[in-house]
Order: sequence, then structure tokens, then C-alpha cells
Amino acid sequence: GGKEKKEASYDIAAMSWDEIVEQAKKEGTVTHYAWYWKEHWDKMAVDFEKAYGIKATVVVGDETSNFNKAVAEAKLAKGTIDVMNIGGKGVKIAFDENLFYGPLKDIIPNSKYLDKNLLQFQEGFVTKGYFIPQHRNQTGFAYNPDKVKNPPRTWAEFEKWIDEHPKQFGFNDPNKGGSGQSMVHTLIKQLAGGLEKYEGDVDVVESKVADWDNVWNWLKERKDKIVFTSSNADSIVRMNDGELDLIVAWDDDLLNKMKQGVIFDKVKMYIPEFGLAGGGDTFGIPNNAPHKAAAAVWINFLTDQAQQQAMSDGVGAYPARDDIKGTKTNLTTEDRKYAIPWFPACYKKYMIEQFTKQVLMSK
Amino acid sequence: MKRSRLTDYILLLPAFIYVSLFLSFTLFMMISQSFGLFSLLGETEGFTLQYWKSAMIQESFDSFFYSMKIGLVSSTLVVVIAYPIALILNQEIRGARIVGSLIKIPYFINAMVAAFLIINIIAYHGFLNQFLMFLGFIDEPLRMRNDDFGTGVIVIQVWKNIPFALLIITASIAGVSKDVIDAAKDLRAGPVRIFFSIYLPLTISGAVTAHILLFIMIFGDFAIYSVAGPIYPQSLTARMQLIVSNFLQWEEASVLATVLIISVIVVASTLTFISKKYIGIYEKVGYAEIKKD
Amino acid sequence: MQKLKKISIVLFVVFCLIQLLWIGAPVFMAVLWSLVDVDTPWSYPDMFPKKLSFSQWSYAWNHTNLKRAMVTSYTVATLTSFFTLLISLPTSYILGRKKPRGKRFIETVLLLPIVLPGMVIALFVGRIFTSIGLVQSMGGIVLGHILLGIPYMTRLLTSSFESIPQDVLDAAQDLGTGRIRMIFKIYFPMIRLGFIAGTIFVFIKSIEEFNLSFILGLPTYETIPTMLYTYLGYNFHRTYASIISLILTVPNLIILLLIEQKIKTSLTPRSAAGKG
Amino acid sequence: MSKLKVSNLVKRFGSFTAVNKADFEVEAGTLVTLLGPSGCGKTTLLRSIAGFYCPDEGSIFFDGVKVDNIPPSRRNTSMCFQSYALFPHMSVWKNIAFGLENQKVPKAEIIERVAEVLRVVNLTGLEDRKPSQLSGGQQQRVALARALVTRPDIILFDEPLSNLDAKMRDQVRIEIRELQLSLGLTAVYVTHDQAEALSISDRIIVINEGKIQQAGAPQEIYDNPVNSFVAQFLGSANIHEGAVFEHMPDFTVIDSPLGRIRVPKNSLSPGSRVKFCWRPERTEFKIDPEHNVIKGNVIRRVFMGNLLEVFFTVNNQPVKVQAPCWIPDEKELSFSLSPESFILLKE
Amino acid sequence: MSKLKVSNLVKRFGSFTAVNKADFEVEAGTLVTLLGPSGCGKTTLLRSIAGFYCPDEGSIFFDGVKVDNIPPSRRNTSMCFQSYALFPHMSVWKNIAFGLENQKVPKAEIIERVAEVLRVVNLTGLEDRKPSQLSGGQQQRVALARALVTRPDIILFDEPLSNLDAKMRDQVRIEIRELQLSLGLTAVYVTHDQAEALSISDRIIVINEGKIQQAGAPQEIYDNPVNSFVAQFLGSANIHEGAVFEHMPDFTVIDSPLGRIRVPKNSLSPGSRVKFCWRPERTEFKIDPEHNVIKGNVIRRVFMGNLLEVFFTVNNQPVKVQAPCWIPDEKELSFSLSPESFILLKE
Ligand SMILES: Nc1ncnc2c1ncn2[C@@H]1O[C@H](COP(=O)(O)OP(=O)(O)OP(=O)(O)O)[C@@H](O)[C@H]1O
Ligand SMILES: Nc1ncnc2c1ncn2[C@@H]1O[C@H](COP(=O)(O)OP(=O)(O)OP(=O)(O)O)[C@@H](O)[C@H]1O
Ligand SMILES: [Mg+2]
Ligand SMILES: [Mg+2]
Repeated sequence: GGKEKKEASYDIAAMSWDEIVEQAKKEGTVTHYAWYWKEHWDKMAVDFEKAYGIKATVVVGDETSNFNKAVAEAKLAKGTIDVMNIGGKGVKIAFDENLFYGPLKDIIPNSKYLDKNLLQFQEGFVTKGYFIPQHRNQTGFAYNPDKVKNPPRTWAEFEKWIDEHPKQFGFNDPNKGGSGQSMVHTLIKQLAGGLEKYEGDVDVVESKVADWDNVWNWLKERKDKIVFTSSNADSIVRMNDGELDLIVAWDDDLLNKMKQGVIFDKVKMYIPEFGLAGGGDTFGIPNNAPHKAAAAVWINFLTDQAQQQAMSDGVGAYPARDDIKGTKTNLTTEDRKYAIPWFPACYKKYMIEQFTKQVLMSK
Repeated sequence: MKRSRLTDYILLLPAFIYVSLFLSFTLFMMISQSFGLFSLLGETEGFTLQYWKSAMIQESFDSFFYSMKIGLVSSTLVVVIAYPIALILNQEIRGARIVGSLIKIPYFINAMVAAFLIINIIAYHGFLNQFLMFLGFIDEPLRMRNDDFGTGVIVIQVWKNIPFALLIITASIAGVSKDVIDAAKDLRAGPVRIFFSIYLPLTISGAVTAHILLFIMIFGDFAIYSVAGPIYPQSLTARMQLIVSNFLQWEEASVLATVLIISVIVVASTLTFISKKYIGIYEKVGYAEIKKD
Repeated sequence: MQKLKKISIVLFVVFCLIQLLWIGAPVFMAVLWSLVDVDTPWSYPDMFPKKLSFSQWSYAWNHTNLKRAMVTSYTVATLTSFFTLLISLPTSYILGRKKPRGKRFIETVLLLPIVLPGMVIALFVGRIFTSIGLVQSMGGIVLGHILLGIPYMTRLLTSSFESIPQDVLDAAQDLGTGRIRMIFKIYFPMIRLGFIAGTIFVFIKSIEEFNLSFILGLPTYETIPTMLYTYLGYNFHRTYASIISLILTVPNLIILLLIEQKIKTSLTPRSAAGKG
Repeated sequence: MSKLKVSNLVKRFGSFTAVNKADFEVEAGTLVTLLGPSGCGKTTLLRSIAGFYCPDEGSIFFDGVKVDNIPPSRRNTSMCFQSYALFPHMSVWKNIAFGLENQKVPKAEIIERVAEVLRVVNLTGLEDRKPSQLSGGQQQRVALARALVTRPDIILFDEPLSNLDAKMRDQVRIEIRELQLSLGLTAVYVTHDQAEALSISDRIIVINEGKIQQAGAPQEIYDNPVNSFVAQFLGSANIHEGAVFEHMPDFTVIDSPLGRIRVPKNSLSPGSRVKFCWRPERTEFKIDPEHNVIKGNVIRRVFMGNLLEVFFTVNNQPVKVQAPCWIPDEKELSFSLSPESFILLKE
Repeated sequence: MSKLKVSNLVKRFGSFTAVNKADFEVEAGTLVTLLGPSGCGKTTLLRSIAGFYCPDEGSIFFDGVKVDNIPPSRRNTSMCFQSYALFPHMSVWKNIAFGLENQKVPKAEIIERVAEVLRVVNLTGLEDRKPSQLSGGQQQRVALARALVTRPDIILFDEPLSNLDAKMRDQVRIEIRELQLSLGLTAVYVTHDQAEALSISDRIIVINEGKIQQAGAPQEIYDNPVNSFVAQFLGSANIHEGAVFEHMPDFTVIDSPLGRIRVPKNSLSPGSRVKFCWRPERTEFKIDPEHNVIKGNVIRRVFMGNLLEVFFTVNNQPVKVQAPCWIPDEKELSFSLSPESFILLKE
């Protein structure tokens, strides 16, 4: 074999951005694990190589197994992952296992343009600037305008609509996707006295969740009127099939599915007045990433204005930068005023468990 | 002579060592981890029953009963359906071979593909609903996916596994010499008697083998459940996978795996016992016993 | 007799129809779904897609992991068949010909990998492999698949070896046949079918295997089934799922046809190798 | 006891005709043997009678009733299978009792009848064995017992003794015949062993390549074979061709490779070609000058225990004769043949 | 061509002794037959000679050289297997040529020798068939050809003709014998057919239950069987017991169930018990008053084609005789037996 490429040990936190870029060019390669947007990454990688001469390899895997891999490699001095996308499922594991390097917030120059909220909180976790926002997303109600002329906007309308249209409203089991979690989250807000009381908690406070029973009872009463689907995508597919007419969905996911021809283009989306949660996906660099400098440069590149615009135009995701607007999104900025933030992650986990016990397991 | 003995044993080793090393590691780790021992990655705590306690919650029981139910119902259905088909295919009917090949197709279709194909059929907008509506039996499509009982899963398992059962059962039925059946007919045995006193005792061991293997495959199913199973409960293996990948609770997963393997052993021995009893009726009653009464 | 014949013909036709529906309908639906046009989704209440095209095929081919997954799957399957054969040959030879002590025990152990549920094996083998750094490597998947292939391969090879009549081997010996000639002129031709059947079987098993590939390969190595899992699971996408299903199924069906043709015809006369 | 009639039966396998227009009757209570070389269609014929094969042409009648549409399980026949076809999972006793149980015969009678038939086939004491624990010959006798015990209207034997050694074969053959006679069973017996056929049958039907060649009482066929196949298959025969030379008052003279010989009187016109045969055992070495005296060169003598087989050439024609052991050990020998020894063949 | 010596050979399967102290020699260039009932150990003995079984006791010598440690592939023997053991994947031609190819015989010679042996076994024209396309008898002849073609030092035949019909059997037997003589092969031939054994062998070895009963030239054994097993297995025999009554100058008189009869002179003391036998074919129906005249009741006559088998009882003792076809059809008949017809048995 050839001579091993010698890599000096360094700490990007202690380097200037120019030094990092220089180091990155020396490294010449970066490996990024994602689980969507293959086509988009391919384009980005071409541009990146043109700009920096660094080859970016994006492995489009599976969210859970990406994390399993990261966990499995955590013990090694040098891993194989430079950059990882972090979504709803991963944040908790990332923290529990102490997987990631950071904080990145002060290393990546572009972070000052990015969504402030997402830089600090993700899915109810306090992320302290470890993860760099990639795009923002938002859950909303999607409906088939042919069959639903006046979708429910207020809480009263919503309850009435469900009564009058049994088995036509659906959201996915919160165990299997974020849009379902968002719906239950909203129900808790609506039926168990708002979200303010949970702020800042790191552990579930029993007294605060006492009146969640209202939520479970509300759901149980409507068990034969609401359909629980098995994934974010399943909800969309079932709307296309004509089985469901009103669903909870992610804005970017829905847009993507429309592009792929999975669902009819006429679908409409909005956020009801009683609110639905949103958030976004981020980038992180594992502690044992072999090319940390290249990773930082790649992340910075992806959060440049041009690339964020390309992302928005290409896959329809809402940009993480505040200085550009999403072009093709389903939800207008007007709609987004009803967006609400997640409550702390400990409650989210508790919510999912309770949903399983109280709603799914009840016969 | 001695030297060739030794070479024999050396030649015997490759596959044997391969399998036994892997599996003994697997089983050893599984069982010891369920008691908190020998954790390969995390730190080892020493013998404890804690994980058995914490794994034994309602969700686990529900998963266990779900898998057991699907396993027993589907494997029994498969065998019950495959048996007569095998008997018919065994006749010298013209075209039996074509049917035989046709019928084998699902065996060569991946489990998930099978699940997906059937889902397309039973989906809300699927073939079956459209067909029934076209015929006017229903006004509005039926919702058959992800039903709570697992009917969808059972349909898929049956569809997918009939060929496997057929493969084994046809082989054992083909082993019954045609002359023997002719001889029974010639001795004026009716079809029912031929089935119960000739075919069944001669082929039951094949059928039970098929039944056991099917039970194991269906009981340990992950793929079909994930594609077509009910929202709740999860299949036992799906729950294990979830516990591991979402919560990294290897010890609890080990408990479930141990339970799963013990159940497999129990069910397999029960089925074998029943079949032995049945063959016994025909094997044991001989002249000696007749003389007694 | 005449009446009986008529009834059996009717039964046969009905049976064929059911069979065609039973298999044909699902496959037909998959084909339809795979041909749905990107810009004209097949939505309720259309009975059939409004427009059929290969647009989704070309998209899936160019912009998903499909190509990579196919390369991985077929490479893994080829390596698996080869090594499984290599490992199983000596063991099967001894089991089939020498009837060693403990034969039954060894055969039972060799069958265990099919008797244990795949996900259980996958999770725990995955854990072992993780600790020795074998996850996310093609080698790991191949090693795992070999484990699952051994039961089938040894079974088939052992019974081929067993079915060689001792007399024939004795006759060859008696005619002064040397060791090499014995292997190539007597053993190989006579276990040929087991050899082919075993290789094909293991190949197909490997192509189809999900659990181990899922645990050991993802995310670095995606195989066709794990890819399918994505499009059937949280990323449910009927059209891609149909395309991948067809890609996964059609080669198998072709192989099935070949086996039916080849093995059946050459298997039958074999029994006539001697009397009783 | 039923009368069996097979009428113009044809059975084909694909394009191959296994039985070709078989037409014969078996009187009630008699035993008829189907005799022929391997593959001539004997088993096929028997299976058609039992109902396992559906004939392509022709019909079968039991006591005048057409049975073509009656399935095997409702024809009152029992077959002793060439392949034994024992039930491998049942004991010897169960195997034999199976048919009686089907007929709902009372238990006590079953026990008695099974014991009786076991004695007949010499298997008493092996009741509890499984077929796999028996030698080939014993298995064959179980198959025989299983068929005999039901006492059907028509009993069908497919080479029931082929795996027994000579001694046992003689003994069981005699028992079968006695049982058949005493119970008055109608029986069809298949064999390719001519000694067996000659000794057990009321009538013999000789078959070749699916076609009946000749039917008749054993001695009748032996003494008057119609063609060279029958002559050679049933016993040995030397066959020659010749031409009629002249007719004398008591015999006819023929020109043949053996010389000018006297044969029984017939009505063929002088000069016409004839085929005739004679049997090796008709040779007389105490020469009777009244008979045809023939001289030949000894090629080989083969000691057969009770006699010698001597191979001659007579005018370059090979000829086989049977001789007593005392004949002189010479290169050239004469023997005589009575005119009655010669049998004219139709073809 | 080798001389074969088997010395005190014992072969056991578990606790069952299949061959028990077999001890015999086969002179170079001669053909010896092992004759015995099914399961008596013939095949076992043959396989031990070929080297497939390792004897438990005793040794085997080829031309005086002990071969116990030489593997089968290096003993120059060829065996014609009872089960044929053809190579199913090779054509008839390939099967036969296989042994020659092993010996690196030149191609041209192979072609010639295979053609020659195919002619011998009457299979010319079937060279390209696979074994599965042959009838049982044809397969057997291929096995025979495969063994014959290599012309080994010692050739071993295990029931090579059992599946042929009578005609073909005679013909091939003669060919085997001629080939064996002309090539001077040393041969061991196994059969349970006594006619075959008598007609082909230089010497016969009669075996029962693993033990050699008697060995000798065919006629010698036939005429002087040492015990009742040999007497009954080789040919038919009526066996009786009696007691010596008195010694006369030319013969001895014995009291027996047949009455007081004259048998060949011997030296037993009067009064001692003797066992003796006689053969059915020695019966004279043209009664010779000088001989022992015996009267019996006819039980059954069986027509055997060339003769009758007649079953008598003589003083309640069953007796079987062979009679010419002309004997009168009466209930009581007399026949005579020369004193020389009687053979005294050792046990
Ligand atoms: N199922 C079948 N398909 C095709 N040919 C057959 C079938 N059964 C028998 N034959 C052919 O029909 C002919 C007659 O067969 P059959 O079994 O009646 O012979 P057989 O007279 O009983 O001979 P054997 O004495 O050898 O038992 C044979 O040439 C055989 O090859
Ligand atoms: N491998 C074996 N294990 C146990 N017993 C055996 C084995 N081979 C042969 N025998 C027994 O040894 C005895 C002699 O067998 P062998 O094959 O030599 O008989 P044979 O004289 O050739 O008989 P046949 O005429 O039926 O071929 C038989 O009783 C048989 O059951
Ligand atoms: Mg037959
Ligand atoms: Mg033998």
C-alpha cells in the first residue's frame, strides 16, 4: 500500500477560519451521513468541489441506523463520519451518549445568519450551539380541497369537523414520526392548560402532567373517528388514496412528495389557529470525526446564502437562514404566525409513552 | 485408518465451527446480558434480575401475545391450506406441473415485497376495494390495512408461505408410493380413511416440520410487521429492535430474545409431541394389543 | 370416469384462475404503480393512473441509491455463495459420505441459523461485529449471510453426497480410479445438481436478506431490501417501492423458471442409477 | 367368485401401446395366468382390471356387469402388488387386517382370518414387525397375505413369488392354489416364470408386446404352440423352416435342414414353406429306427444336475437337446425323434 | 490371471457373522461359483476379495501375496456389482471405457475392446444411451461389460444375470464362460441359481449362513452332497432317515420309511441310524425288478412342460418324483430306484 496520509492532531476551536479552510483543503475529503435528498447532495458536492477542491461524499442512509453507527463508533479514536444530519430521533441519543463535538456555533461563520431558536433548541432539547441549523420545517394541516371546502381553523370548528367527518382526519402514531407528535403536543397545549408551565424543566414534573388525562380522554372518545397512520408519509399516501381528507404533515415533506408525484398537486396546507409545532434539522460533527476542518467548511458552505437558496428552490425546504425566504413553500409567512415551539424534550418522551399506554393500548 | 479418521474430523469442521461459534456467542451473550452480565459495550454490572422485571411490562406481554397469535394462526392456516393442495398436485392431473410452478412463485418473492404487493391489493384505493365497489358489494372502500387484529399480516404471511409449506409437504406426499395408495383403494378404503390412516401418518412428520419452521419464521417476523402490522402492539422482534435502536436497552432486548427462543422451543416440542402421538396410533397398535382385548 | 375427468378439468381451470389472481393481481398492481407519471399522481378516485410513463423509473435509477444498492446486493450475494460453498463442501462431504459419529447433532447445529429468528441473530451478531469493528463493512454482511446460507448449502450438498450409491464409488475404486479423477469424474458430476441448487438458493437468500443487512450494513452499505424498507416505512413511496420490488423480484422469477426447467428434467432419471 | 370378462381392451401410455386389444374371459372359480416377458403389459392389464388404469378402448365386465365406471375402492378385487405396496407405518398384522377393517368384519373374525392366512404364507410369529424389519421375501408374502385374506370376488396376483427362493416358492405356490380352489376364488395370476405358470394355472394366456399370442390349458399350449414366440417362451424349442415334400398316408414328409423328415400329417400343398419346432426333451438316445434318426456334431455339453443339455450342429444348424447323463462322451452322436415330436407353427 | 487364496476369512457386522471362517482357493484361470441362498454371505465374501470390506479375521492372497492392506483401487480386480453401480452421468460407452481410461490404455485399443465386449453382452448400438434409458436387464449387461473389458487378474461376478430372461441368460452365460476361458481369467461367480452354477463352473462352493458347506466340481457335488442342505439346495432331493439292517456283498440293506431298501455298500454297523437322500429324476417308471420297487399314492401331478412332477406319499412320507408325461393317470403307482440312486448323508 501507499504511504498513510499523515494528519496532525488539531482543534478547530482554536483555529481561525482561514486556518480551518487551509486544513480542510489538506484533508481534501469529507463524509456526510444523511437520510434524504440524495439528488440535492449530489449537486452540492459538485459545487463544493469546484469551490474548495474538497470531495464531499454524502451517504444517504437511514436516520436510526446513522445514529446506531455513530454510537457504535463512539468508542473508537477515529470514526468514519465527519458530518451528520440530526433530526427528531437523534437529538436525545446524541446527548445521552455525548457523541458530538462543539459547540460549533462560534466556529461556523454562517451561524450568525441562522435561525436563533434552532441554534439553541431542537425538538425541545437545549442544544447549546452544538448543532448548526440546516433547514426549518413546520407541521400543519394538509387537506384535499376537492373534498374539504372549509377546513377547520379554530378549535371549535376542528372538534365539530371530526364529529361530522368520522375517519377522515388522521395523523401518525407519535412513535413513528414528528407530525403525529406535533398533533398530540398541540392537543396537550389545548386541553391541558397551555405550554408555558413546562418551560425550563429537564425532568417530568408529575403535577404538571396530571391534567393530560383530558387529552387522552379526548382521544379515546374519538378513537373511532380519528385514524392513526404509521408514518408521516403514510398519512400523505392515504390522503392521495382518498382515505383521509385532513391530515397533519410536515411542510417540506409534503412538498417533496408533491414533487415526486406521490400526491396530487392540488393539496392545500395551513396552520390552524390553535397552533402546531415546528423546528428543523441540523448538522453535527462527531467527536471522533476524522476530518473536522473539512466538516466545518462543508457545513459552512451548505449554510451559505446561495446554497440555502438552492436548497429552498430545489427540494422546497424552508431555509434556516433568516435573510432569505422560502420560495416554493406550502405555508406562507402569514400562516407561520400560528407556529408554536416544542415543550422540553423530557415531556415529549413522556407524551409518546403515555400516548402508547393510554390511547393505543386501551381497548 | 487412524489418519483418515483425523482428516475426516478436520474436514468436518469448517461449516460446523462457523455456525457454532457464531451461535454460541449469540446465545451466550443474549442470555447473559438478560441477567446483566458480559455487556460487550457498556459496563458490566453483575448478575441481576432487574432487566427481567423491567422488561415484563404490559407492552412486552402485548407484543408476545400478538406474535404468538399471528405465528400460530398463520402457520396453522398455511399448513391446513397447503395440505389439500399438495394432495391435489400429487395426482397425475394434466397441468399439475404448471400449477406447481405457479404456486411456488411467492416463495421467491421477498417478504417485504410480498407485504407491499398485498398492501396494494387491500389498500383503501387498492384493487380489492375497487373490485368490490365495481361489483356493488360495498359503497365505500373498506379499511383493511394496519387493522388491530393483524388480519392483513395473516393474509400476507399465508400468501408468502404457502409455497414453502407446499415444498415440504409435497415432498413427503410424493414419498408415499402410489402403489400404497392403490393398495388401500383396492382394499376398499374410502377417501377419508385413506387420508387419516395412510397419508396423514406417513406425511405428518413433514407437515409438522413445515409447521414448526413456519411458526418460527412468522413468530420472529420483523419485516412484514413493519410494513403491514397494526399500529399497536408491535411484534416481538420489532419491539426488540425498537428497544435497541431507540433506547439502546440491550439487556431488555436480551430478555425478550430469550423469551422468544424459549417460546419457539416450547411450541416446537408441543407440535412434535402431538404428531408423535398421532403416528403412534397407527404404529403401536399391533397384534400384541389386539390379543389382549 | 368420464364425469370425474370433467370435474377435474373444471377444478383445474378454477385453480389456475385463482392462482393467477392470487399472484398476478399483486404483481400487476406493482407494475401499474411503478409506471405512474411524476407529474400526474394516481389519486382517488381514478380507477387507473391517468398517464403511464417510465419517468419514475429513470428518476429512481438516477437519483436514488438504487444503483449502489444493486451493486452491493449482487456483490454480497456472489461472495456469499462462493464462500458458503467453499465452507460447506468439506463438511457436507464428510456428513454425506463418512457418517461420522454425532452426525445428527452436527446436522442439527448446522440447521440452527434458520431456526433462530433472523432479527434476533442480526441484533446480536451485529453487537459482536460492532465490538470487533465489522459493522458497516461488506465483509460483515457477507460473513453474516454465510451464516444464514450454511444451513441450506450443507443440507443440499449433504443429501447429494448421500445419494451417491456407495456401490458406484466402489465400482470406480475397483476400476483403479485415482484420487483426482475420482473427484472430477465421479463426485462432481454426481453432486452437480446439489451444487447448482445450493448456490442458487444461497444467492437468492442473500439477495433477499433484510435483517442482517439492515443491522450490519446500514447506513454505509444499503442493499435492495434495506432500501425497500425505507420506501415502505417512514419514507413510504409506493412508486419507488414498486420499482424496487420489481427489481428484486423479476430476477428471482427468472431463476425460478430456470430451476424448474433444468433441475426437474435432469433430476428425474437420476433415480434409475441402479436397482432398488 | 365372479366371472371376469376383458373385452378388446387397449391401454396406451402416450403413443406407446402397452396393452393391445386384449380379449379374454376367466370363468368363475378358475385361475388364469398371464405369462410373458418383462414389459409385455401384464401389470398394465392387471391394474386395468383392478381399476387403477382407465382403458383407452374396450371394457371390463364382472359377472356380465360393466365396471368401467366403478372406482377401485368399490370393485371387489384384491391385488397382490408387484412392488408389495405395504403400508410402511403399520405392523404386519395391521397391514393384513386393513382390508377386513374396511369391510367392518367383526374383530374376532379378523383375528382368526389373519392368523389363518399368516400360517398359509408361513409368517406366523412376525405379526408385530414393521415392513422395514422384514427381508424382501417376507415382505412379498405379507403383500400376498393381505390380498388373500379379504377373499374378494376376483383376486389379482402380480408376480407374487418372484423374490422367494426355489423351495419357498414351490411351497407357497401350492398353498395359493389350494386356497384358491377351496375358497373358489376367481384369480388372475401374472408371472414370467414358465414353470410357475405351467404348474399353477387352469389356463394360460401368453402375451408379447401387449398382444395376446395364445390362450389355453397349460398342456395344450405347451404341446401346440401357435407361433415361434410361444414355442420358445414356454419351454425350449428348436425351430426350423422347411418345405413340404410329399404326403404319405400317416405322415407328411418335409425337406428341412435336418434332412428329409417325417412330421404329423397335414394338408399343405407340396412345395409350400413351413415353420416347425420340436422340444429338446423329445430326443431319444435309445434310438428308435422307426422314427426320424438324426446325426449331429456335439458342440458343448452342459451338466444340469438331473440331465445334460447338449448343443449340436446338424447340417450347420444349431440344435439343443436334453439327454440323460449316461450318453457316451463322443464328438458325433445320433438321436431319434418321433414324427409326433414335430409341431407345425402358424408363423 | 492370478491364483486366489482365501484363508480362514471372518467378517462380522456388529454381532452378526456374515462370513464365518471361509477357506478356499481358486486356481489361476478357473471359474469358481459361490452358491447359496439369499443372505448367506456371498456378496460379503466377494466384496472382501475386492477390498471393500476389511476382514475381521483371516487373510486373502493373490498369487501368494497377502493383499489385506492394499486398497481396492490398487488391487487388480474387477467386480460386476449385484446393484450394477453404473455411473449414472456417463453414457454406456463411457461407463465401459472408464476402467480402461484409468489404466491409460491407448484410445484406439479402448475403442476396439469396448466394441468387442459390447458384442459379447449383446448391447451393440446402445453406446450413447445413459443408464437411465436402459431396461434393468440392459443395465445389468453394461455392468457386466464394464467388469469384463478390463481383463483383470481376478474378476468377480455378483449375480450378473439375475435380471435377464431365461433366453438371454443362457446366451450371456455361455459368452461369459467362453471369454473367461479364452482370456484365462480367474473368476469368482456368485449366484443363487443352481442351474447357472452347475453349467458355468469349474468348481462350486456351496455356502449357508456364512459357512462353506461343500466344495467341488459341479457333478461331484451334485452326485455326492455331504449334507441335506447341499442335497436340497443343489437340485431336488427326497431325504429320509433309516437304520442299517444288514450288509450284503454288493450293497447294504436299510430299514426306512420306504420299506427295506438296498443302497450302495457302506461300513456302518448294523442298527446305526443313517440319513440318506435320492433325487426325483432317478425314478424309473419302466420298472426294473432288480432295483428297489416302491409303491405310492399319487397326491398331485404338476405339469412342468418337459415332464411331470408327481407328489406321492409312501407310507405317509411325502415324496416328490419326476416322471415322463406318459405315465398312467392312476391313484396308485409304482416306480423303481436303483441302489446307486441313494446317497448317504453325513448329517
Ligand atoms: N406409466 C407408464 N408410462 C409409460 N409407459 C409405461 C407406464 N407403465 C408401463 N409402461 C410401459 O408399458 C409396458 C408394459 O408395462 P407393464 O408394467 O405392464 O409390464 P409387465 O408386463 O408387468 O412387465 P414386468 O414383468 O417387468 O413387470 C412397458 O414397456 C412399460 O415400459
Ligand atoms: N452392512 C451390513 N450391516 C449389517 N449386516 C449386513 C451388512 N451387509 C450384509 N449384511 C448381512 O450379512 C448377511 C450376508 O449378506 P450378503 O450381502 O453377503 O448376502 P448374499 O449372500 O449376497 O445374499 P443375496 O443373494 O441376497 O445377495 C445378510 O444376512 C445381511 O443381512
Ligand atoms: Mg409387472
Ligand atoms: Mg448378494
